[in-house]
Amino acid sequence: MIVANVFSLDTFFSELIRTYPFFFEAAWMTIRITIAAVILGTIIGVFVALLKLSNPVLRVIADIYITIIRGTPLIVQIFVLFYGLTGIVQLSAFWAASFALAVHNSAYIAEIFRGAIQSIDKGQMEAGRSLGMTRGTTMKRIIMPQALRRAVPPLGNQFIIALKDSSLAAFVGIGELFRLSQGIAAATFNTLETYVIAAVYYLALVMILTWIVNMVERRLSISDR
Amino acid sequence: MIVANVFSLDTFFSELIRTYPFFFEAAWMTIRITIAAVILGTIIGVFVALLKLSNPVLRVIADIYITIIRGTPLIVQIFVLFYGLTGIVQLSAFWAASFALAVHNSAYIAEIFRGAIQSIDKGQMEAGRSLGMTRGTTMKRIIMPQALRRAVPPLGNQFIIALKDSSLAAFVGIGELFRLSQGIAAATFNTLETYVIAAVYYLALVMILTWIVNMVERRLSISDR
Amino acid sequence: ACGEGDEEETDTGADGDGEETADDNGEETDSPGDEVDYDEYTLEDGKFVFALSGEYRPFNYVDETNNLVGFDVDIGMAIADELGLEGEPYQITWNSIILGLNDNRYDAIIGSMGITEERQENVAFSDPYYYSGAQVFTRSDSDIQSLEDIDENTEVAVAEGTTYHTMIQDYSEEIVTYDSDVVALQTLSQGRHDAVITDRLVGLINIEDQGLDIELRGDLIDSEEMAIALRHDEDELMEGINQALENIRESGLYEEINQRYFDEDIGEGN
Amino acid sequence: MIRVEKLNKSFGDLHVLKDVDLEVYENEVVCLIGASGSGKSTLLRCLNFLEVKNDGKVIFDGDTIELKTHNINEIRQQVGMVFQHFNLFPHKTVLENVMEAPLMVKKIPRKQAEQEGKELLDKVGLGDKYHVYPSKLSGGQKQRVAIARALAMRPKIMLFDEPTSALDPELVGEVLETMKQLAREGMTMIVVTHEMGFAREVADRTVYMHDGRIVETGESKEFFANPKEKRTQEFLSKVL
Amino acid sequence: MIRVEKLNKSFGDLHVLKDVDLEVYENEVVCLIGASGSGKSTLLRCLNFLEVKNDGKVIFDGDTIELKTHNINEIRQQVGMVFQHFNLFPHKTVLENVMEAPLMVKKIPRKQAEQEGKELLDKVGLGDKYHVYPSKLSGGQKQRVAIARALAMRPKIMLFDEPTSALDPELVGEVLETMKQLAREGMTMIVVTHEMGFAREVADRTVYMHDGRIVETGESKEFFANPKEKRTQEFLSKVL
Ligand SMILES: Nc1ncnc2c1ncn2[C@@H]1O[C@H](COP(=O)(O)OP(=O)(O)OP(=O)(O)O)[C@@H](O)[C@H]1O
Ligand SMILES: Nc1ncnc2c1ncn2[C@@H]1O[C@H](COP(=O)(O)OP(=O)(O)OP(=O)(O)O)[C@@H](O)[C@H]1O
Ligand SMILES: [Mg+2]
Ligand SMILES: [Mg+2]
Repeated sequence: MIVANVFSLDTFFSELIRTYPFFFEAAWMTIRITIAAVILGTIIGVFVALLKLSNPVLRVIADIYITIIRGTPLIVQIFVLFYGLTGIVQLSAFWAASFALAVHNSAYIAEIFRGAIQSIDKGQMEAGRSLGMTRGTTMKRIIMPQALRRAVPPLGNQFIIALKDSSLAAFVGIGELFRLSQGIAAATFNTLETYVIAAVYYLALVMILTWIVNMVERRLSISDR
Repeated sequence: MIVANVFSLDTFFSELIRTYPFFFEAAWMTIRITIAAVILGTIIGVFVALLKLSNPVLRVIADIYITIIRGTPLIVQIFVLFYGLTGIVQLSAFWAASFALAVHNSAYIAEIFRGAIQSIDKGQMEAGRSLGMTRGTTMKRIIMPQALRRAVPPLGNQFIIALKDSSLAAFVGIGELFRLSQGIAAATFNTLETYVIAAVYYLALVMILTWIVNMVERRLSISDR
Repeated sequence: ACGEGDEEETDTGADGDGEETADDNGEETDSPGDEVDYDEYTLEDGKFVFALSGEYRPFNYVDETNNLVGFDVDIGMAIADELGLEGEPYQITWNSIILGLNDNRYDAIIGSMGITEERQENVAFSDPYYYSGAQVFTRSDSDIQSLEDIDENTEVAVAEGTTYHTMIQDYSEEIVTYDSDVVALQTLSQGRHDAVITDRLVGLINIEDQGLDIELRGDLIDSEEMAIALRHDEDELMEGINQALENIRESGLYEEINQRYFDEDIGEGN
Repeated sequence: MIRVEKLNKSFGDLHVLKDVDLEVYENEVVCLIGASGSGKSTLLRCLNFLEVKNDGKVIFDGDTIELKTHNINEIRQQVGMVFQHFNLFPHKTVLENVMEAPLMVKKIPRKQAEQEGKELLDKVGLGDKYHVYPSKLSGGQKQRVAIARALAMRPKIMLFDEPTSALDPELVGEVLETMKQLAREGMTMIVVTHEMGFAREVADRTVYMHDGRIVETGESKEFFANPKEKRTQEFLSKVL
Repeated sequence: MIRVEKLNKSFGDLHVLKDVDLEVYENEVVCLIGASGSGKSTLLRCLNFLEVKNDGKVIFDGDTIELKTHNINEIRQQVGMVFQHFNLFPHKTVLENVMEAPLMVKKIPRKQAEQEGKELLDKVGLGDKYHVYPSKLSGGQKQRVAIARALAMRPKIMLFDEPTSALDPELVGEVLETMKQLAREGMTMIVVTHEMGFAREVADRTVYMHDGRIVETGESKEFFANPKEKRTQEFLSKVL
């Protein structure tokens, strides 16, 4: 018998029902790794953005960092960090993968924040300084809160990208959605159907996240002045 | 001897020199698969963009296509298409992978073209129609040539993304840069150094492509009126 | 010895692993020559974590309920039992499996790893726990009858980083690599590639289980000794594992596991 | 030549043209004036089917034109249109702009299209700009290219929608001059304009629109000298 | 109170302030007038160290201020600044805008800052807007908040850079009124303005700048009645 790779709707639905406990668990892992990557990535990203806006030497360092990260594939970064980090610090697979994803996202997030900060009217800094506030205080109290709001839409978009990118954590052994579907595909030989099921889960997660991002944006614009 | 995962500059350079014939060959594969994906993806993308700008039914179809592609990870798409296509048509691994990458890019390229077409002043279509040209002729002769120019910068950016994404073709057996580095890392146990070498090659390719894109943009803006 | 025993008990008690481990320890202290607390030699308290690719059916794979199962898994669990530890399989891509071991991500590799000289530089091998060999597989309509028919233009698919991958490089220049032998077999059956080199048993079982349209061709290419890999200088653990292997062979457990998966006896080399 | 009867046009709830009746005879020049939003552009665009009327008739050479029964592209070839913002094709040279429609629509041989195009450009005074791109031209030059481009299809009637209002004041003259020349050659023209001088001097008739209706039509000299309607008087008193 | 001596400032090749000497005494109101680009804003910003002078001295209460030896943030607390475009903090309510600097810089207890903030807002006539966000205010209200915000630091001198030129004409009055009140209370003020009426009426002295130099300084009534310099006369003839 030849492995028929023509899609079977019957198999798709029966597998969808049979596998949902595993997929739910894996989806939870996908969510966790995405959240970890996004939070860590935002922290690093803000830091890199501030470097970019500070003195010329640090700016060059930040530029090199961003160029390297944006100039190499995520999967290579994951492997470099996953195996490279180990020589320095012992991380669990989850944290190693999250950290790799975070580093990747940080370069993009840094550019988002830099853009948002630079989009704030120069008059805001001048107003702060003219009141006797230091550069740091003005940054923290006046510029950043406004920049943050402005960064929400592109950040939301980046988070959606991060969610999809978390699928590559499969290759360093994280049991997230894609990893699970690989296993189930191999076990049941329902290759096509299983990967389509994985796609459905991703699509659902992306849509939920999109919805959340839109809601946050709307909230901000309502409470906005 | 224990595999030490702390980066060794010595190893890095000796491996860089030793492995360059393999990496050059793999880089050539990366380039080929990127070019194939980009050309195919542009063709599909233009087609989808035109669907989006045509009647409401086709528009909904195009929207669904774009939503699905943008809502699922590339690696899942590659696996679905790699295993799904086989049931329908027999493609070599190279073409199967290229096609999967092309489909992925097509959704993004479609949005680029749609944006570019819609950015062309409505007066252009009216001028064409008022001269007795059909909608199709005006599209082909007047709107598209202008839209194409406008699409060049975002398209260039998308091509750079496609180049990096081609690394995922490794997982369906294409011997491109990342696959090669995996093999060398496993064989020599110089994991970190090997993946860093791969990153260097990718960075070089991305920079060359960036340079080409910038040059094309400049050319266009010079010949532009 | 008594003092050690006491320590053991308090140790495991503190682990919160429960009485089972304590009981096991108790049993083992009964068995002759086994007074070592292997917990000291593993990374995680009370656990023996062993790595496999999970993509090497029937030796190790994920079943449809998302559990890691297979011959290697059963062997690994049996050995863990003998060591008085809780066995836990760990899935990782094959071509990263040795790195992961040396990165201290797990205690051992029990994943059908054949003993080779290159690998011995990076890991230490136990006594072999089964014997097998490589074989050529092709679609039933293929002209390739044996390894001799493979030339530089034959497209051969293998799993990345396997001994088959290394070996076939002397024959063909058109090598396609996957993360998994099983995927290589599947894609061969789908009409991609001209041949696959993989383990004879892996090929045969998958042809049968999946109804793949492919056949075994020619003779066994070589014979491989499959062994458990540890980091170098883990002599105590190595000793324990070899002892455990011997124990399960003697107790008949090995044979029982063998029969769960194979009709033939894979435990003895020729 | 061209006639509209009881023409009505709405955009959604907005009733823009209300029972408009207008007839333009061969060789006649008619100017359409009126406040912003009164529907002048819309009327012009309906004549060219760039807007689709809701109701009423558009009669061209005695033929009632309907989207269903007529090939609109053929009608449009006989109706030249000149836009306020020129709408030149920026990726084509001046000559290519003029040749485009004859080549693509009339399928005229390239040689002939090129010769005719050059003649037209010479006529509008741009004989030295054949191979220049539109971005290099002044507004007045652009509009003259647009006129040449429309003429290249040998239309029976030319529609102008505020052809000079996007121009710097010093450039208005050259475009009006080109239009006067056209009028002298006997071209049938409908011109929406705010240039009252041009209307008075060149137009045979002037039509005043207000709020989607034609309020007053008259022989131009008479129209400006003695507007009959109160609203026309008010409008003229503001703009003159 | 504040004095500048031989102040020079360039942006790259552009020499914007040329040997400017100016002294402003306690309780004095000085208006700075002059054409666009004459350097009025730059002079004001140098007084507040928002621009760093190239050369010359800024003397504050007898103290020559240098970036190296003085804490600029402390100086700035004594110099209030009101900008043309208000520069309110859009993410903070009106009251929060006013409280921000006292809380963050002077570390005043929140209760006290709030009370003082409310008093200041009452004073500029915005007692009913404490918890409103700036985007909900008119331009005049915004500028009065900006004045209250600057006053909250209890500055010794207030600098105004065209405080009314971004306002709709009907809103100018309320801001000028607030400023007049400040002047009456004895606040030392330097005001860049195009409101000649305000200068004549409220300012003790008026200073005319042209091309980076102070051309004429005089007691305001006298200055407007009998400008001495030719360039001042020309300027005044244009703007009055
Ligand atoms: N495509 C459209 N969709 C909706 N409303 C439109 C459209 N085109 C025009 N209108 C409206 O129709 C009315 C008449 O517009 P039209 O452009 O015909 O006026 P006009 O007399 O040409 O004015 P102007 O002198 O400003 O060009 C206006 O209220 C306008 O807003
Ligand atoms: N940051 C800057 N960089 C470069 N040039 C500047 C800068 N700020 C001001 N200038 C230039 O300095 C000159 C004086 O500017 P300034 O703003 O002081 O004039 P002004 O008298 O306030 O004019 P206005 O009435 O238009 O506000 C102008 O030519 C201006 O272009
Ligand atoms: Mg109009
Ligand atoms: Mg100024």
